[in-house]
Amino acid sequence: MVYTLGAAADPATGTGRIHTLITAQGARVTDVDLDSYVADLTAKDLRELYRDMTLVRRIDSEGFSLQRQGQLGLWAPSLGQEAAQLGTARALRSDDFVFPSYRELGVVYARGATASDLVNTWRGERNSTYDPYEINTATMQIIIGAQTLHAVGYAMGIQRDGQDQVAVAYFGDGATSQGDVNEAMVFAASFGAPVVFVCQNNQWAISEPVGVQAAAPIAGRAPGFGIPSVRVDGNDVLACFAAMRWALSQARSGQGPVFIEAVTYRMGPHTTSDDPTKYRDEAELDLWRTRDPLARIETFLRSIGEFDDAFAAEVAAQADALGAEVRAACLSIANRAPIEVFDHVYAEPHSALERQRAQFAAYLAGFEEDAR
Amino acid sequence: MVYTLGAAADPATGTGRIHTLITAQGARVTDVDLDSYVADLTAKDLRELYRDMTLVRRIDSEGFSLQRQGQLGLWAPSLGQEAAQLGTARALRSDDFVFPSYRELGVVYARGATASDLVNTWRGERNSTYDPYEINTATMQIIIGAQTLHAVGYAMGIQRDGQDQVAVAYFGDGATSQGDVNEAMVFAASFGAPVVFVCQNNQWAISEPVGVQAAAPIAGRAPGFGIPSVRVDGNDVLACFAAMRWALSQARSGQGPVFIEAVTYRMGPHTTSDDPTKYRDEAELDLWRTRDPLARIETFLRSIGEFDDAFAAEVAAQADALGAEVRAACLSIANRAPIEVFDHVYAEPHSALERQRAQFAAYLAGFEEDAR
Amino acid sequence: MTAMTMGKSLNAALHTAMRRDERVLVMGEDVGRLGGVFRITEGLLDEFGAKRVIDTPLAEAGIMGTAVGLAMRGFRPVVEIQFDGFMYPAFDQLVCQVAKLHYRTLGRVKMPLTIRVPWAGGVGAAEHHSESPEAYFVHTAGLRVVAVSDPQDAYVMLQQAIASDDPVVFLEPKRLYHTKGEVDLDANLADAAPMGLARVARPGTDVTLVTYGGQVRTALDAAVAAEDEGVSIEVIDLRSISPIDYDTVDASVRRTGRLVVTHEAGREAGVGAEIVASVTERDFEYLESAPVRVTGHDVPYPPSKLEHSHIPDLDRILDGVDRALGRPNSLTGVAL
Amino acid sequence: MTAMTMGKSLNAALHTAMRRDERVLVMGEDVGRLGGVFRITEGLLDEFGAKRVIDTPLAEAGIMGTAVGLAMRGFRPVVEIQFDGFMYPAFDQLVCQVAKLHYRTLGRVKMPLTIRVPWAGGVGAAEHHSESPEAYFVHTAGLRVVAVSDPQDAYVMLQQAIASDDPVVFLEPKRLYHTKGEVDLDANLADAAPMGLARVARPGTDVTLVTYGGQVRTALDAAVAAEDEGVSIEVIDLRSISPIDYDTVDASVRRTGRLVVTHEAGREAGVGAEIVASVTERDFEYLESAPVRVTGHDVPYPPSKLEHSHIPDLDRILDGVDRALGRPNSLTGVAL
Ligand SMILES: Cc1ncc(C[n+]2csc(CCOP(=O)(O)OP(=O)(O)O)c2C)c(N)n1
Ligand SMILES: Cc1ncc(C[n+]2csc(CCOP(=O)(O)OP(=O)(O)O)c2C)c(N)n1
Ligand SMILES: [Mg+2]
Ligand SMILES: [Mg+2]
Repeated sequence: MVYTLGAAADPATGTGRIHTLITAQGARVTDVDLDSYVADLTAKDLRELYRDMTLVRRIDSEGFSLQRQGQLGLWAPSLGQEAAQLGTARALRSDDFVFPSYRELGVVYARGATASDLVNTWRGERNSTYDPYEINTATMQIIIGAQTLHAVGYAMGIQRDGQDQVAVAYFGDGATSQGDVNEAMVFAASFGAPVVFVCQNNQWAISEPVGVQAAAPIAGRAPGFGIPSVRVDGNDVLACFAAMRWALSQARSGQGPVFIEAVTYRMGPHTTSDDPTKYRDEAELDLWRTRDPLARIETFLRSIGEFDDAFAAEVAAQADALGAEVRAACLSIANRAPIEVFDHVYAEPHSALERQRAQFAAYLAGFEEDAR
Repeated sequence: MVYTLGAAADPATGTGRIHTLITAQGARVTDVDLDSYVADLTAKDLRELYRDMTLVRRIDSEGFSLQRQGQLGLWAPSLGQEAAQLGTARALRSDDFVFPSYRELGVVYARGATASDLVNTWRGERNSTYDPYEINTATMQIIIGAQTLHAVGYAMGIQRDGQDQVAVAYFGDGATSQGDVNEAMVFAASFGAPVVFVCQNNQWAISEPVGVQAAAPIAGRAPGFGIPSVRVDGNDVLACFAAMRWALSQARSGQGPVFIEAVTYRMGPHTTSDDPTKYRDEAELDLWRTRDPLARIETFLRSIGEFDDAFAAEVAAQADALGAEVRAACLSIANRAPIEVFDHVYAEPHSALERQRAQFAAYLAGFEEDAR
Repeated sequence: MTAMTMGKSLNAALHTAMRRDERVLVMGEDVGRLGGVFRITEGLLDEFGAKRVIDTPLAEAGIMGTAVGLAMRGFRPVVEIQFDGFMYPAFDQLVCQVAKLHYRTLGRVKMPLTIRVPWAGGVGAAEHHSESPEAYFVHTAGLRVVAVSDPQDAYVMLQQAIASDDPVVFLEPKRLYHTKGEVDLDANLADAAPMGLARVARPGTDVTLVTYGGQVRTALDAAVAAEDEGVSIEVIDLRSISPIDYDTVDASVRRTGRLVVTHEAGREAGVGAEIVASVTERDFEYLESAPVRVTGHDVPYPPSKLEHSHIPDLDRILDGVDRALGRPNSLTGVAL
Repeated sequence: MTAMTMGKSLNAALHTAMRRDERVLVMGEDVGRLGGVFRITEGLLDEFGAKRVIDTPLAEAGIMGTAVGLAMRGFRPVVEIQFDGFMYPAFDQLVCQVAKLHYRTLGRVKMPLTIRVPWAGGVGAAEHHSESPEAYFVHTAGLRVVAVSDPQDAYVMLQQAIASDDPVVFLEPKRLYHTKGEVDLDANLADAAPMGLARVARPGTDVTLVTYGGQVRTALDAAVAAEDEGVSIEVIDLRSISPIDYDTVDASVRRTGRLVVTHEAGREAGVGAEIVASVTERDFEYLESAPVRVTGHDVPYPPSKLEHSHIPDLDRILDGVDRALGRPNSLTGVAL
C-alpha cells in the first residue's frame, strides 16, 4: 500500500495540494502533514536559512558576472530556487550522500563546497572541483537524469552496509521525461532503497514549459511506482525543510524511497547561453517575483519581530565578502598544463595511453625547444 | 483530470480492482464500467472468440514441437495468454496499427498473418515474415519495450493525418521497467496521441516474478503520467474485449492514450530455451490452470446452452488442420542463398556495401567453380 | 549566391525541404519556440506550425523511437539531438531500430530519418557538449553518416539527407556554425554532387590529407602554411564518412604516395583507423610511407580550457605531414 | 587441473572472486534464482544471498546506473548484460558515466565495474542475440575491453577484471561456452599473465593471424589446415582489445611480414581497422604485403540460418591468408 502524504487533499482538481507553511505573503499557515516536522525550529534557524539563501543568491550573481566577463565558460543560475535547494539540503545529515545536477549551487553550498569549488566547476579547467567523498556529494551531473540511478545504486549500497544514511537525487521537471529517472523509481521501489528524489519543478526545461513533459502533476507519478510523494511549495524554505525531513525519516527508517516535487521557478535564463525572452512572457516572471523565496521568509521573520535591518545588513556584508572570495578564487586558479589531458583516464597503468602520452609529451617538448 | 476507469474500486487494498466479466468458474458477472462495451455481443461472437483461442493454442503447440524437432530456432509460447491477446486484438479495426512483441502469436494471428508467417518468424531464415503494411502490424519486437515508442510515434502520425485509427503497443510486465516504455507514456500523454498500451502482466519476466519489476499494480502507473488505465482479468476474453473497446473509444475520439493491464499467466516456459522448474513452483501453475481462458469461456457457453460437443469437435478438427498447415508451411520454406545476407541493408545504392557484396559473390563463386 | 553562415544555410535547407515535402517534420528538444539552442530551426514553427515542428519531451530515446513510428506512418522526421553527447540515450533505438528496420522487414519498412547533431568541440563548452561519436555510427551497418564543412555543402547535403530513404546521421560541426560562405539557395538538388562523394578541397601533390567536418578548415590552413615551406598538401573533405568515397581518396594517394588523416575523435578504432586500413589494403603498392593519423587523444573529451591540447591543430597536422614525408618530426626517435 | 567448459570456469571464477572479496556483487536480469540464462551465475545466490546476487528489474540503463552508484559506495559490481544486443539501452550510462567518472573526478571516484556480456554469434539465436559491438567499447576512452577464448583464460581473466579498479567490458563468446579445457582452479592470480597481454596461441613463420574471442578457435583450425598446404600461420589471441598489446603483434609481424586480422564484427571502423592501421604505422617497413581483414559483413547481424555466411569461417580466413601471401585468392582480379 502506497502512502501518499497529502496527495488526495484535492481530489476534485486532481492537481494535488501544494503544501505550504509560509505563504507568498509571508504568513505562517498550518499544514497537518508537515507542521510536526518543523516544530523544533526556532526563529534563529529560520534566520540561518535566510542567510544561506542570501549567500547563495550572491554567489549566483557573482558567477553570472564572472561568466559575462569571460572568466567562466558557462553559468547555470539557481536564482529563484534557493528555498527548494537550501530547504531540502539543510535537512540532511552530513553522512547522507547527495547526487545533484548542474543547477544545484545551493545544495552543493549547503554540503560544504568551498567558494572556489562553487564557481570553478564552470571555469573549464576541471570537470569537478570538490572531492565527492569529502562532502558526500557527487559531482554535479550534466546528463539529464543520469544521477538518479547513481543515487539509487548508492542507496542499495547503504542497505547492504546495514547503515542509515540516505541518498538524495536532485533533478528538474524536464528530467522526469528521461527513461533513467523512471528506471530509478522502478529500482528504488523494487529494492525499497533509502533514496529521496527531489524534483525541482521550476516550470521550464530550457524553452519548454513543464506541460510538454508532464500531462499530470509530477508528484503524482511516484505513487504509481509504489513511492510515496509530496508536492511542496518550492519557494517556501520552511515547507521544503519539513517535506525533506518527512522524506528522510521515511527513507532512514527503512520504509524505502520517497519523492518530493518542489514547485518553484527558474527566474533567470536556463544558462548564460540562453535568452528566455525568446520563449517566455515577462508577465510570468513578474508573477513569480511576487513569490520570491527570500522576500517571503524576510517578511515572515519581520512580522514576528525576528528580523531587523541590522541583521539584513550583516548578511549583506557577509554576502559581499563571499562574492569577493568567489571572484578571487576564480581569478587565481592556476591553468592546467596541456599534458594533463591524459591524467586520470584510468586508475591503473594503461599501455596504449601511456604511449600516447609520451608521444604528446615529445610533441610538446618540441615547442619548448623551439622557444628556447 | 485523469479519468481512471474503476481504479479507485478497491482503495483499501490499493491493488485496484481486476475487472472481470466471466469468472474462472465460467459465470457471467456484472461490471458497470465494462458491461456496456459488450452489450451487442452474441453467443456466436463468443464462440468465435473460443475458436480463435483454440486455433492459436494449437498453432502454439505446433510451433513448440517444430522447435523441439529442430525446425525452428526458438519458440516463445503464448499458452495461457490467449484471452488477453485475442480479446484485445479482436476489438481492433483492420486499419488500426499494432506493435506486438515476440509473444503475441494470438495478436498477429488476429491481424491476419498466414500460417506460414506465424511459425516462420522463428525459423531463422527471415527476421520477419508478413508485410507490416498488409496487416497493419509491425514485426514482432525483440528489444523489450522498444515498440511502445514506435506505437506512440505512429499515433502522432495518425494525429497529423487527421484520421481516427489507433496505434496499439503490446508488451509484458517486465517491459514496464524499461525507460522506453515510460518515455512512451510521457510522449503519449504530452501529445494526447491515440495509442493504447496493452500490458500483459503474465507474472513473469523469464525467471523474475512481477514483484521485481513493480512494487505497486502496473495499471496504477499510467494515471501518474496522465493516462487513464484499467486492470482487467487477462484470462477473461470478454473482459479483455470490453476493456479494449473502452480504450479504443477513448483513443479514437481524441481523448488521448489509454493503458490496459491484462492480468494473466505465462503457462509455458519463457521460450523453448527456458526451464521454469528452476525458478517457479508447480503449485502456482496449478492454480492458474484453474483459471484457464479457454476452459472458462467453454463452461460459460455450455452453461447457457451455446456450446456442445459437436462444436468442440468441429473447432478441434479445424485446429488440427491448421496445425498441419503450419507444419507444412514451416517444412516447405526455401532456404535463402548466402549472398542474401546483403539484401535490404539500405534502401538506396551504397557504394561500400555493393563492393563488399561483389567481393563475397566472387568468393562464393570460387566454391562453385571448385564444385564443378 | 548569398553570403551566409553555415547555421543560416542549414536553416534555409530546412525551410526548403519542408516547403517541398509536407511529410517532412522537425522534432527535438527546444526546436520549436526557441528555434533550437543553435537557432538552426528558427522560424520553422511560425511557418509550419506545431504539427510539423515538434517540441518534444526531454528524452532522446523517446525522440528517436517516436520518429521511427512517424517514419513507419510515412513521415520523414528530421530529428535534432541537441548536442553530440546526448546521442547515447537514443543509441538503442538508433542501432537496433533505425539502422535495422529496413533489413529486418526485407525492405518493406523504410526509415527516411535525418538525425541532425550539433557536433564536436572547439567552442569552449561544458562536459558532454563536444563529443565526436561518429565512429559508433560509421561502425553501425544500416546508417549513413555525413559531416558538413561549409555553408553550401550544408545547404545541399541536408536536403539530400532528408530526401534519402535511408537513415542519415547528419553531423554539423559546432565550431563552423558561424563560418560564412557563398550559398546558392536555388541550387538544383539534381545537379548537385551526391552526398556520398568526397571533394578535393584543395589540390596538392606531395601528401594526401584526408579529413571531414570541422577539421577541414584546419586542414586547409595547414595546407596553406605548408605551401610556405614548399610542401604541397592535397586536402580531401570526405563529406560522407559512411560510406567513404575511396575512389577519390585512392586517386589522390596513388599520386602522392603519402596519407595523413585527421579528426577530432580519439584514435582507437576511429574513422581514421578505417581510412588508414582501407587505403593500405587498396593502395599498398603506392604507399611510400606509413599512413599517419593525427587525432584527438584517447581520453574523455577534456575540460574546455584543455580542448586545444586535444583537437589537432595546424601544428599537429603539419607534424603529421612531416612524419608522412619522412622529415624530422616530434616522433623522430620516439616509440610508436 | 580440472577439465571443464568455459561456462563452468567463468562460474568458478565468480565463486572465487566473491569468496575473496565481500564487496564483489553480481547483478543483472535472471542472474539470481535462475543462475543466468547461460547459467554462468549458477549457485551464487545460494552461496552469497540476495544482498550480493541481485535479480534486477528489466532495464539495462538501470542496471548500469545503479552499478555506478554501488561502485561509488565502494562495491565492486559484476554486471551481467543478458545478451550483447541489450548493451545499447545501457550505452549512455556506460559511455558518459562508467567510462568518464574517474576522469571527471580527477581520479577520486573509481569505477571497478566488470560488465560481463555473453557475446557474438554462431549459436543460432534470434535477432539481437548475436551482436559484436566491441568496437564501440574499444573506441570509448576510459573502458578496458577483454575477450576470452578458453576456459583457463576465462577463469583467470574474469578474476583479474573484477580485481581491476577500472571498468572492464568482459566479452564471453557464446559459442565457446561449452568448449572444454583444462583449468587450474588454484591458479595464483599474481603469477598469471596480466589480462592486458596478448598470447601467441600457435607459433608460425609465414603470416601473422590476429584475432580474439570466438574467432581464436577458427583461426587455430585454419592454421592447422594451412599447415597441410605448407603454410605456417602464427595465431595471436589478443585477449585484451583495449588496450591492445602491440609489442606481441609487432614481434610477430616483423618476423612474418604479413598480417591477417579476423573478427565477427563488421569491417567499417571495427577493431580490425584499428589493428591494421596501427600495425601499418608501427611496422610499415616490415610489411611485405597489404594487411588483410577477414570480418563479418557490414550488415545487421543476419537471421540465424544465414549466420554462417556472415561469421568468417576457416575457408574465408584461408582465403585472406592467401591474399596476404600473394597467392591466388577470391579477390584476384576483383576491385577492392
Ligand atoms: C541527456 C541530455 N539531454 C539533453 C540535455 C540538454 N539540456 C540541458 S539542461 C536541459 C533542460 C533541463 O530541464 P530540467 O530537467 O527541468 O532542469 P532545469 O534546467 O530546469 O533545472 C536540457 C534539455 C542534457 N544535458 N542531457
Ligand atoms: C532490452 C532487452 N533486454 C533484455 C532482453 C532479454 N529478455 C527477453 S524476454 C525477457 C523478459 C520479458 O518479460 P516480459 O516483459 O514480462 O514479457 P514476457 O516474456 O513475460 O511476455 C528478457 C529479459 C531483451 N529481449 N531486450
Ligand atoms: Mg526545469
Ligand atoms: Mg511477463
